[in-house]
Amino acid sequence: MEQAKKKRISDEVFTIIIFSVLFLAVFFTFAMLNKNFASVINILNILKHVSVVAIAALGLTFVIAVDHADISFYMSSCFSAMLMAWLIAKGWHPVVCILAGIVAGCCWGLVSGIAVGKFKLPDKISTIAIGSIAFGAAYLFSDGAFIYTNFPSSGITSLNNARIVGIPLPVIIMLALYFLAYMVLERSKYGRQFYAIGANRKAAFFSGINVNKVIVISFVICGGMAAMAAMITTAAQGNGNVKSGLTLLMPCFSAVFIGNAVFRKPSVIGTFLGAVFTSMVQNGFTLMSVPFYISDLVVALLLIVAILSSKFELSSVGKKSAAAKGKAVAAQ
Amino acid sequence: SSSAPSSQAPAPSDAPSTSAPADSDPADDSQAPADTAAPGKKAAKDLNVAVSLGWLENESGQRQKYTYETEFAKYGITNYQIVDANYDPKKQSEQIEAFIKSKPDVLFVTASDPVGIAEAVKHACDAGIPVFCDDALIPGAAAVSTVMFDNYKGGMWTMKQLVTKLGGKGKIAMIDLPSNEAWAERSHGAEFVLKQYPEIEVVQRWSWDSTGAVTPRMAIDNMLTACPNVGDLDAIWCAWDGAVFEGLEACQAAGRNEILFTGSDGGEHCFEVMKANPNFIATCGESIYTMASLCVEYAVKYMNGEAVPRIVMVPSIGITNEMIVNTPVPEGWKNIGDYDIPGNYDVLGWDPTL
Amino acid sequence: MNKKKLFFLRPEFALVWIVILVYAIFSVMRPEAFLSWENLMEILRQSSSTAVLVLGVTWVISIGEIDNAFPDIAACASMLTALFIRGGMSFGVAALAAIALGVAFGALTSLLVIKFKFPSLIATIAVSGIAKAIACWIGKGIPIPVTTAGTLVYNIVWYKFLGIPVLFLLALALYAICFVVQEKTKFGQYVYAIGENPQAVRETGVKSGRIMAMVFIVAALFAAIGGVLMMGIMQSGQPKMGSSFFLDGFTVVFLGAVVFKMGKANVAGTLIGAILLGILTYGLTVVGASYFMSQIIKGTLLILGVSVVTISKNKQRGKVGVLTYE
Amino acid sequence: MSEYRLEMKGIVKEFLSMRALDNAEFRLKAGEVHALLGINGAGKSTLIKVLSGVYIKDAGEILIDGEKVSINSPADAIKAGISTVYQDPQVIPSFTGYENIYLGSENDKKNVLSPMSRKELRQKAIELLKEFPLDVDLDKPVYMLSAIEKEIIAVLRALSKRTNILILDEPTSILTEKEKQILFDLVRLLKSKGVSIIYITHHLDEVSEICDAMTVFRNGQTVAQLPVEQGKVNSELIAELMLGKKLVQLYPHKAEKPGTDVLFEAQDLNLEGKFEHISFQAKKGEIYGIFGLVGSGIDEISKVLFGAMYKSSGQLVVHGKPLELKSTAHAIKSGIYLVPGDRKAEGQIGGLPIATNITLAKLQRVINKLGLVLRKKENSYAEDMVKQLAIATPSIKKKVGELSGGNQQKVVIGKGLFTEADIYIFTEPTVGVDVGAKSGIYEIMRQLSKDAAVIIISSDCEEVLGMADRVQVIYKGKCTFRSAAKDTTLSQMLVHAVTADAPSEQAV
Ligand SMILES: Nc1ncnc2c1ncn2[C@@H]1O[C@H](COP(=O)(O)OP(=O)(O)OP(=O)(O)O)[C@@H](O)[C@H]1O
Ligand SMILES: Nc1ncnc2c1ncn2[C@@H]1O[C@H](COP(=O)(O)OP(=O)(O)OP(=O)(O)O)[C@@H](O)[C@H]1O
Ligand SMILES: [Mg+2]
Ligand SMILES: [Mg+2]
Repeated sequence: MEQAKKKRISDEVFTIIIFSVLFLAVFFTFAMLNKNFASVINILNILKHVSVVAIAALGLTFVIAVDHADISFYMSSCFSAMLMAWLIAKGWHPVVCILAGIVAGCCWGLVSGIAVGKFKLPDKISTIAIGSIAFGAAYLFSDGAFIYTNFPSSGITSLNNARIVGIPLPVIIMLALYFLAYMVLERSKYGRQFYAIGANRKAAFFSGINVNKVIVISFVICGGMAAMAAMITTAAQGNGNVKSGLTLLMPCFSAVFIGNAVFRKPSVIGTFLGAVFTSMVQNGFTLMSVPFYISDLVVALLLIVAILSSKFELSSVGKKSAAAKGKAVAAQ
Repeated sequence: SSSAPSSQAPAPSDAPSTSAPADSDPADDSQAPADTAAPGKKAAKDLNVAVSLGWLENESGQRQKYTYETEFAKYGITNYQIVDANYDPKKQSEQIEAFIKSKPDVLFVTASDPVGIAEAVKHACDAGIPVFCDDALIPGAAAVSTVMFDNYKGGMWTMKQLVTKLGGKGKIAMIDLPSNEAWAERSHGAEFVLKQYPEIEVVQRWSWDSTGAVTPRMAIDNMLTACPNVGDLDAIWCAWDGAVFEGLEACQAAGRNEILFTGSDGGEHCFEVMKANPNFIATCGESIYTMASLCVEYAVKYMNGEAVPRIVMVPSIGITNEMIVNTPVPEGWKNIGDYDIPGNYDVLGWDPTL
Repeated sequence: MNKKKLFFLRPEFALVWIVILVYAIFSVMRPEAFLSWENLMEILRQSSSTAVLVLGVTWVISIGEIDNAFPDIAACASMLTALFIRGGMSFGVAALAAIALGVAFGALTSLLVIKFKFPSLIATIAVSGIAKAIACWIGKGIPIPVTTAGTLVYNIVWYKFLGIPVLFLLALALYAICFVVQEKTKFGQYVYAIGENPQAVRETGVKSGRIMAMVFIVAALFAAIGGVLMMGIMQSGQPKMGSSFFLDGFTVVFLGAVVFKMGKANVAGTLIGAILLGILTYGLTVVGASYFMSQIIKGTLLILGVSVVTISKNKQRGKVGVLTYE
Repeated sequence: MSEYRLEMKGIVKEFLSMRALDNAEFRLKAGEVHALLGINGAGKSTLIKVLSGVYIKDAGEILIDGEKVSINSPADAIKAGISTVYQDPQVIPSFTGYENIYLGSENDKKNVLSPMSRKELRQKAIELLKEFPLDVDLDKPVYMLSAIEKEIIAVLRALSKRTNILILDEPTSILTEKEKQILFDLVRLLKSKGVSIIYITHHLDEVSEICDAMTVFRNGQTVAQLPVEQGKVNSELIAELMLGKKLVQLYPHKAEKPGTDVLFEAQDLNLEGKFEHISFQAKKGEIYGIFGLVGSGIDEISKVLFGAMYKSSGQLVVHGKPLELKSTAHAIKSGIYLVPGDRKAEGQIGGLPIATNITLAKLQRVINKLGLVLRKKENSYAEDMVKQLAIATPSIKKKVGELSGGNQQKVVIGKGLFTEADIYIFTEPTVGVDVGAKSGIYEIMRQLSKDAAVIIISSDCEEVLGMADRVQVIYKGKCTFRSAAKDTTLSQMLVHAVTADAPSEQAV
C-alpha cells in the first residue's frame, strides 16, 4: 500500500516534470535562436504581454472550476472597454473609468451567471447569446468607432506603461490578481466550494454549499477579470476599440486547459503557466520577425504537445496498465 | 483591434493618367470619357439609395458614413440605407446581394476586400443597378464610377519621407497589413523605394493579423526588445496610422524617443497625435471625404442623365508633421481633419500630389 | 389526429413560427424586397452556404461535444481550392483535393479526442489554429483571387433550376441525406444515444469511439465543402473567412436545437436556424440596420429560444421532487 | 463438451495501485443461477467487468463451453453470448423502451449507416415481451418509467441478444420487495430456458431464494465454491467466509432508556404527489426509524427534513423552535445533517481526497479569520476521523472514489460528524455495503445517538427494526404504522409497507 501511494504521487509529479521540461526546452530554443530573448527586458515584456490573456484566463479558471464554460467573457470585455473609453472621452477620472469598466464586466458576468446558475440554461448556448448581446451593446457608445478623445491626456495609458521598481504595472496587476486568486481558489474556504461543485455538484449541495450562488459568483469573477484584461489592452492601444477583446477566447481556453492537463484540475498556477507558454512562443517568433501564421502554427502544435505530454504517465511505461487506465476512464 | 485603411489601385507605373479632381470644384474636372448610358432621369430627392460600407470601425469608416449622410442631406436624399460589414467580405457580399433584391436606384460600395466582394458587385451591375465604388476599385465589376486613390504611391511617398529623414542610411522595421489586397499595395510601394537605398536595412518585419492574438503594440514592444540599443532601429514604417499610434505608445513606454514613424490614413485623430509627437513624421492623407462626395455627386448626375467619369483617381496628400504643426485650423472648420473636403486643400495651401 | 394538430402549437415548433413572424415583419417594412418568389429564393440561396458549413457541426453538438475548428477548416479549404486552381487544376479536382485535406483535419480532431482523450474544446482549438495558420500561409495572409474557376462552380453557386438556386438544392439534398441518416440509421440512433448517455452506448458493445470519430470527420467534411462553395461564391480563397462563421455557425446550430428535438441539435433544426439567420442578415440589410443591431437581435433570439425550451422542459418535469438548487 | 458453460481460471487484474483480482477462479454450469459473493472491494465487479469486456485481464484464461475465448471489448463478450445488466442499468432517457432494448443491435449489419426500422424494432420487442410475463409500456420514453421497468428494459436488452450467460450485478438494490419478486420470476423463467446466470448481491436471503450455487470472493481470490440448497443457507458461515473472520453481532444494543429531549420534530409534512401527513419526534438518546419501500416517498421525506427539497406544507420544529429551512446550508447551520441515499451522486465527492470531503460541510472549523484553510488543522481532524470511524485507507489524501463502498459511506458519515450536528438523518446508510462494514456503521450510529437525535430512513426492513428504538412505516407516502421497535415484528412492518389497510395501529 505504501508503495502504491508513492507511485501515484509520482505520476502527478511526472506530468509536471514533463511539462517543465517542455517549457524549458522551448525557452532555451528561443534563447539560443535570439540573443535578446532571455534578457530581463524581454522576459518582462513577455509577462507584460501575457498579462491580458492571463488575467482573462484567470477569471475563466473559476468558471471551469465549477465545471461550466463561459463563452461570453471575451465579448463582454469589449463592452467594458468601450464603456471605459467613452467615460474617458467624457472627462472622467481614469480610475473611475476603470472601475466602471470592471463593474460592467461583472454585471455581464452576473447576467450569464444568473442564466446558467439560477435559471439552469445550458451554459455554452446561453453565454454565446449573452456575449453576442454584450458585443452588440458595445457599439452603442460610438457606433463602433474608435474612441480616443482624452486618451493621452487622461493618463489612462499609464495603466499599461507605468513601471513600479522597473516592473511594468500590468505585470504587477497580474501577479497581484494571481496571488489573490491563488489564495481564494487553492487556500480558502471558497476555493473548496468551487472545486467541490466542479467535482460533484449534487454532493456539494448536500454538503451545505450554496451551489447556485457560487456558480453565479464564478461567472461574475470571469466577467470582471475579462473586463480588467480589456482595460489593459485599451490602455496599451491608446484607444477604445470595440474589438479589443475578440481575440481572447481561444488563448484563454488554451491556457486554462493546459493548466488543467498539467495539474489535473483547473488551477491558478496551471493557468498562468499555460498562458505564459503560448505567449512565450509568440514573443520569440515576433522577435525573429517570423510571420504570424508560422508562429500560430507552432503555437497550435505546441498546445497539442503540451496536453499530450500530460497524458504520459510513469506507470504507463508498461503498456498493459495504460490500456487498463484508458478502459477504466472509459468505464466511468 | 483594427484601424485599417483600404483601397485598391492598378499598378501605379502604368496607372491611367486620370482626371485630377480637386483644386476647386472637382466636378468640373471630370474630363474622362464618360461612356455611360444614362438611365431614365430621376431627381435626387426621389432616389432610393443603398450604401454598403466595408467597415465602420475606425475613423475612415466613420468619415465615409459621415460624408454620405452629409452629402445626401445636401441633395435632399432621404430614402437611404447604410450598412457596414465589419471587415467581413462574406457578410458584405451577402449584404450587396440583399440590396440587389431590394432594387435601389443607386448602390455605393466601399470594399472590405475588393477581391472578396467582386462577384457580388458584378451581380449588382448585371442586375442593372448603377454601382459607385468608393475608395477602391472592384476588379471585374462594371461600376458606373470608381473613385479611388493610389495606395502604391502613398506607400512610396511615406517610405521616401522616412528614408530622406534618415539620410538614406539606417535600420528600419516595417509593419504590413496584408489582409486586403489594396492595403498590401502600400507595402509594395514602400519596397519599391527601398530598392534605391541599399544602405537602408529592414531589420524587422511583421504583418498584422486582425483576428490573431498579437497586437501591433505587442509586436512593436518586441521589436524594441529585439533592437535594444539606440541605433539598432531608427524608424518604423507602418501600413496604417493605427499601428503608428500603438507604436508611439510603445516607444514612449520604453523610453525610445529617437524612433521615427510613418503611417497612412490621416484624419482628425491622426493629426492630433502628429501634433503631439514630432517622431510621427508623415502620413498619407487619404481624401476620404472627397472620394465619397464625388461618388454621390456622380450618382446624382448620372441619375439625371448626365455623363460621369468611369475611374477617378483622387490624389492623396502627403502630410508631414511640419504641415500639421504649422497649419492653424481655418475659421469655420471643425478641425484640420476637414482638409479632405473638396476645395479645402487650397485653403490650407496643401498640395494634393499623390 | 388530435396529437398531430397540436404538434404545431408545441414549444418545439416555436422557432418555425418565429421564422414566419420575422419574415412577415420584414415584408411589412420592405415589401419590395420580400414579397416575391425571387426574393425568397435569394434568401434561401444566401442561407445555403452557412447551412452546408454547419451541417456536420450539428452532430458534434448532439453528441455533447464542441467543434471550434469548422470555420477555419472552411477557410483553409477555400484557400486550398484557390491555390490548386491557380496551380492549374480544374475546379472539380481542386475541390476534391481541398475537401480531402479538410477531412484530414477532422481525422486529427478525432485522433486527439478519441485516442488521446483531449476535451473536444481544446482539441478543436488546436486544430483550428493549425487550419488557420495553413490557410494564411498559403497566401501569406492575403486572399487568392480566382477568375478561372470554370463553369462548374459557377453553376453550382449561381445557377437556378426552375427558379430555385442550385446552391439551395444542393444544400437541401445534403440535408435530406443527413436527415435520413439521422432518423433512419443506426448511426443517427447512436449519435443521440451518445449525447444522452455515452456509458450506456459503450456497454451495449457499440464502438462509440468510432461513431464519435465519424462525427468529427463529417463535421470537417461539410466545413470543407462549405469552404469550397464559399470560394465559388466569392471567387477567391479567403484565409480569414473563419471569423465570419464562428458565432453565426454556433448560433445557427443552437437555434436549430430549439426546434423539433427540444434542446438537441438536429439537422432539420439547423436548416431552419440557417434560414432564420439568412432572413435576418438579408432583412436587416435592406432596412439599413447596423451590424450591432443584428448582433443584439441574434443574441436575443437565441437566449429566448433556449429559455423557452428549458422552461417548458422544467414545466414538464414539474417542481415536485426537485432539489432546491435545481 | 465441457461440464461447465463458463470457466475462468487464474484471472489477474491489476489496477494502478492494487491487485483487484489475484488468480481468481470461477465456474458456471449451464442453466444454473450462481451467486457471486464477497465484501466490498472483494473483486466481484472487476471479475464481471473482465468477463463482459469492460476491463482487459492481465493474466488468466476464459473458457466457454470448454473453448478458450478472448474477450477484449464489450462487443467480444456479446459475441460470446455474454450479456450484462450492470448494477445501475444505463439507459437512454429520451429513447423509448424498445429503442433501448435494441440499442446496439438494431440490425445484424455491421455498417452503422445501414437503415434501421423503428417499426420492426417495436414489433420485435413486443414479440420478446410476450415470452415473459411482464408488463411494461415499451412506447414510453424510459425517463418516464419506474425503477423496475428500467431494470426490466435492461434485462430484456440483455435477452434480446443470443444470451447463454446473463450477469446481474446487484439487481435488487433499487427494487421494492414486490418488484424483486417479478425479477426473481424472470430469473427462474430464464433458468428454465437454459440460460446461466451470474448473480451478484449483498443480500444473503436472496441467495437461498433463487441461487443454485455460490462463489465467495475475498481479496480478489476465490475462497469457496459451494452448492446452495434451497432455503438452507448458513448466513453466518458465508459471512465468515466473506470476511475471513467471525462476525460477532450485526446490530448493536438498543437504547437502555427512552430518549429525553425532543430535538427534532416533523409536524404534518406534505409534499404534493410524494408524501402526506408525516409527523414524528426524534429524541436525544435514541434512534428513530422510518421504513418504506423504494419509491414510497422515504427518500423525499429525508430531503425535505434537510431543506434539500421544498415541502408543500407542514412544519419542522428544531430544538423546540419552528424552523423554515431555506437551504441545505441553513440545515447544517441549524445542526442537522443528512447522509443522503445515493452515495455516489449525493454523498461523496469522489474526485477529491478524504480529508477535503470530511471538512467540506463545516469549513468554518478549519479556517482562520481571512477564510484561509489551515491545512495542518484540517489534516489532523481528518486523521482523527479516519481513526474514529476505522476507515480503511492508506492516507487521508486518497480520493474517496477509490475507496470501497463501505469506506466511502464512512467518509460521508465522517463529513456529518465533523459538522457536530445534533440531528442526524441516515438514508439507506448501508446500500451496497458489505456485512463487515455494515456493523461498523451501525455501531457508529448507536454511538452518535447518545448525544444526538438519530433518524434512520431505509428500505431495508431488518435494518430499521434492528437499529431503531421507535419506528414508523410509510406506504405510498402515508404513515401506515408506528410503534416501539421492541414490540414490533418484521412481518408486521413488511405488511404495512405493502398495503394501506393492515390492522392494528399501536401507540407511539
Ligand atoms: N478502475 C479501478 N481502478 C483502481 N482500482 C479499482 C478499479 N476498479 C476496482 N478497483 C479496486 O479493485 C478492488 C476490487 O473491486 P471490485 O469493484 O471488484 O469489488 P466488488 O467486489 O465489486 O465490491 P462491491 O461489493 O463494493 O461492488 C477494490 O479494492 C477497488 O478499489
Ligand atoms: N479509476 C478508478 N480508480 C480507482 N478506483 C476506482 C476506479 N474506478 C472505480 N474504482 C473503485 O473501485 C470500486 C468498484 O468500482 P465499480 O465501478 O466496480 O463499482 P461498483 O461495483 O458499481 O460498486 P458497488 O457495487 O460497490 O456499488 C469502487 O470502490 C470504486 O470507487
Ligand atoms: Mg483608406
Ligand atoms: Mg461491485
